[in-house]
Amino acid sequence: MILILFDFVLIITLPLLGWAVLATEDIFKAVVLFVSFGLLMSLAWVRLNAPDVALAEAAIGAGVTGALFLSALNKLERSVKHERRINRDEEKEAINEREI
Amino acid sequence: MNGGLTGMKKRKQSMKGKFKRKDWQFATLTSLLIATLVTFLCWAILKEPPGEDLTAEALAPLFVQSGVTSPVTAILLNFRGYDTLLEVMVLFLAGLGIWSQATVDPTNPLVFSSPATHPTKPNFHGPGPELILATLVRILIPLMVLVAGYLTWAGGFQAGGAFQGGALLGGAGILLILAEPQRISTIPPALIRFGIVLGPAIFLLVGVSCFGYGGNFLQYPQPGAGSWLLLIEFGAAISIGITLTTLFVGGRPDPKRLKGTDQP
Amino acid sequence: MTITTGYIISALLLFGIGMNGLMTCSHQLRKILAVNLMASGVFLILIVTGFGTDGSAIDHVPHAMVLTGIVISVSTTALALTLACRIQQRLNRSADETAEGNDDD
Amino acid sequence: MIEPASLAPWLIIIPLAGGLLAFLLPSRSVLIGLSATVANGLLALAITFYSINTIPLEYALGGWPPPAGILLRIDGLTLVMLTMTAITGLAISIYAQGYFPARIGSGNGVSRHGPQQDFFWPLWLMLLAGLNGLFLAGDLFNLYVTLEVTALAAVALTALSGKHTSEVAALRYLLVSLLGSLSYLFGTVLLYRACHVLHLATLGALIVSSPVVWSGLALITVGLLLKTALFPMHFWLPPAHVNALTPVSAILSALVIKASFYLIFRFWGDVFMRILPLGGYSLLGGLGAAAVLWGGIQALRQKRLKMLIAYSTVAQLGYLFIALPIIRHDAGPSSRFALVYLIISHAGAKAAMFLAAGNVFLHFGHDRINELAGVKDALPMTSFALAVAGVSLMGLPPSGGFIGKWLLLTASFASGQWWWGIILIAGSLLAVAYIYRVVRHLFTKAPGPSSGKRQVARTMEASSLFLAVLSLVMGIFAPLVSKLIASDAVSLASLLAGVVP
Repeated sequence: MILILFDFVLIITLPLLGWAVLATEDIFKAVVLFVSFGLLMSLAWVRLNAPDVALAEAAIGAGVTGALFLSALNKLERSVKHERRINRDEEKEAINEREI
Repeated sequence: MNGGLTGMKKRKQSMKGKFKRKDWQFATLTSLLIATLVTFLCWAILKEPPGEDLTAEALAPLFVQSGVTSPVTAILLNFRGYDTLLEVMVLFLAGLGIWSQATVDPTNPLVFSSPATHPTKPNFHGPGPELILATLVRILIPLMVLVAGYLTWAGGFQAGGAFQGGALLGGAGILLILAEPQRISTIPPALIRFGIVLGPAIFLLVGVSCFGYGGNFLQYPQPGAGSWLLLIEFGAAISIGITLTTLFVGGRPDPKRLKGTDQP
Repeated sequence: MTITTGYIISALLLFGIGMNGLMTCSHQLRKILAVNLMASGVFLILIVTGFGTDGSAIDHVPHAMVLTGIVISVSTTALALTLACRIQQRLNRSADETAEGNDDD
Repeated sequence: MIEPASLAPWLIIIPLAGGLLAFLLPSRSVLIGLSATVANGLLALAITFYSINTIPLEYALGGWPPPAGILLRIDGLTLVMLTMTAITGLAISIYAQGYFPARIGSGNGVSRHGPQQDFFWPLWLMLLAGLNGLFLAGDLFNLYVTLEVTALAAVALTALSGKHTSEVAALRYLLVSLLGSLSYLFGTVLLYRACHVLHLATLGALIVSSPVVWSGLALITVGLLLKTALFPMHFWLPPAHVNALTPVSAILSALVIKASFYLIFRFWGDVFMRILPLGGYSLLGGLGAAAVLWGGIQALRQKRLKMLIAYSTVAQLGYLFIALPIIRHDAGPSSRFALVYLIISHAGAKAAMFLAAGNVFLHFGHDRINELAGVKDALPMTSFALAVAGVSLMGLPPSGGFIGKWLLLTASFASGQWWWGIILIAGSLLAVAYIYRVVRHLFTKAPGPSSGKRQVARTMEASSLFLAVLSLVMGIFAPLVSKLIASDAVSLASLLAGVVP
């Protein structure tokens, strides 16, 4: 019963977190949310009888990918001389080539 | 000179009106379309139960011959080892691609090397956090390497394997770089190149040496397939760890700032 | 059965959210995040497919496929991030020095 | 006697090993790259030669037959694509061998050309491995992995020039490509959910129509269309192809685009033909027709030679899609043969054009079409190559393009689909117009003394001329290609009858 409740929470939270990742104003927060999304995802893998995938997701999907994003964010910030504005979507003049 | 500029103008012209960001109409239309797609897919998938699982049944008797007891590792490295070989190559390719794009200052690998107009400050400055990080790293890294080794080895019979172990190694590498960014300047680039290539090369060599035993490509000789798999896994784990760390650094060491270079 | 259905809906939502973000977000980093979300959605459906409804016959092929997919996904993410950083760096630098030697094609 | 199937894995092993080695030993990368492409070329020819009478062939990797393992599959189409890639790739490699030293030697204090050469070779070899793997793959998921190998290598190559424009184009290319491959993967997942099989031939025989299967096929197709840059999804192609280094432009336009089209052809013209709806074929043909017209008109409006060539690629891709509905309604193999001919002759002609345009750029420092006067005197072989490749693109006899278009035209009228024929003719007229724009300036006298600044190596001119002439005289290979394609038709018939192989 508890497990089913747990599944239920996961099912609801995963898309919500995914939505939050894309909707948060601050990109730094978005990356942090993405890492927690990865960790929740690995819980879902455990629930779906895929321990191998869970380990890989926690280590690669959440850990390394999160680190990659943070490192990129660090470089982006640095390249605008320690201004944090770049993190927000509003100041998008900074990244002007933005067609897909 | 002119050519490049004209090309840029042209491209902007050709893009005009198609993907303007602030255009909320575009955004609404996209969202509506995607919502329709998702709803349709939802209906289609839930309408019928998944098909009969022929693969799993056919696979079941083969696991004994795979040399490992973990079914996922058996599929990953033996049955579908070719996929995994190419996957290791994709990771190698990512490292290769990043090295071809960007250079980083080896004395401070967390920033791209730029013309030395404004020197960049070290990354994690201030004595407080650095000291804590250094202490943490001293305890954590040996532990992580140990666990990575165990995970890689354990892949043969339980959850784990080269990718999980390699990712942990990569995490250890990232921590090391965060704690002591200067450290990377002491590693010769040739050694990094060797580390990146090692795992894919071992995988490829093992695959080729199977011809010597009269098998097909990647057909490990039958008794003792497990040890071949272990060799591949350890090679792959080491290279995955090094490559992930390189991906984190995000570029090749800038030769201009490197003493005693071996590469242009 | 119901739980499987739930995970499938969740996965589809993730795929849709990611695709929407890829199309409409302006920040490159967010586009890359969106691609990762899409990939998670696809992986989730794949794993659910291998998850026997009665819990007995579990197909491990999807697990291997998802492991492959995760590694490919981190590789592409890394390359995309490097490109995005390079582009940004170039934009900032070209604000300082107006022209850089655009010597040929 | 060599077992021909046992040669197949070497087509993947050699470029992979070459790529690893070229990365490990940057100072030897040129030598490694050239030897690997030569070996790959010889191997492709050997496989074609040995297996021409025994196709289709299969090779079980790891010795595991499906459903456990992965098969490499060789049939006539595979052989044609492999040989095309090997020969075009070899010519481009010889070009690149001269190209990078020419740029390094031009030395205007820019230090980036050296690393460019060192990274070009490993990336190109990995791309070659991806392409070979893709053509050989007989497994739905393995195709996804090879698609990603190809895409990552292609994106890194696009960004290699280090210019801002090419980096922007490369990132967009990567994002579009990721959207495409994730869509493909999603489709694969849905098909796997329905059939639990990844082996393509088995899947083709087992599959039955249902909403899941339909969605899966639609997702796979849309993903591949994005990667193939079919109109209106072509927006990423011109900037990526134009801003890349010359050998890279040639590789992208001649080979990489063909890889994803090959998959569409594989699925729509072969594996899933049995259950795909007629309307889908008409839709693809219609988009192809739009691409032919739109690409042709855009090409007419360009001021730069490379831009014109890139839009010509958009247009020429349209022909390939027009061929799909004709093939669907044509009983005989002649329309398939026509499509294959269009693919290979476009590869030769387009690579030749990009290489020639690169020569012009290298020599004059620009590629403005209106100022091409005098190229004939400075670079006679290059201008000849441009003209010859243009003839093939227009579809004048005796070029490969002519054979393809002519057979397609006859098949379209024979099967009562005359409207596709009209588009073919209209597209050819547009091609005549835009090629004439180039050739007219090319062969006029220079107004003043030559303004060329750099020497172009003889091998660079020769390799572009070689490809152009090859696409012109492709008619001599007609018996060989038709034999290969005809043997495919036999196995296709059994697939359509629903026989599990």
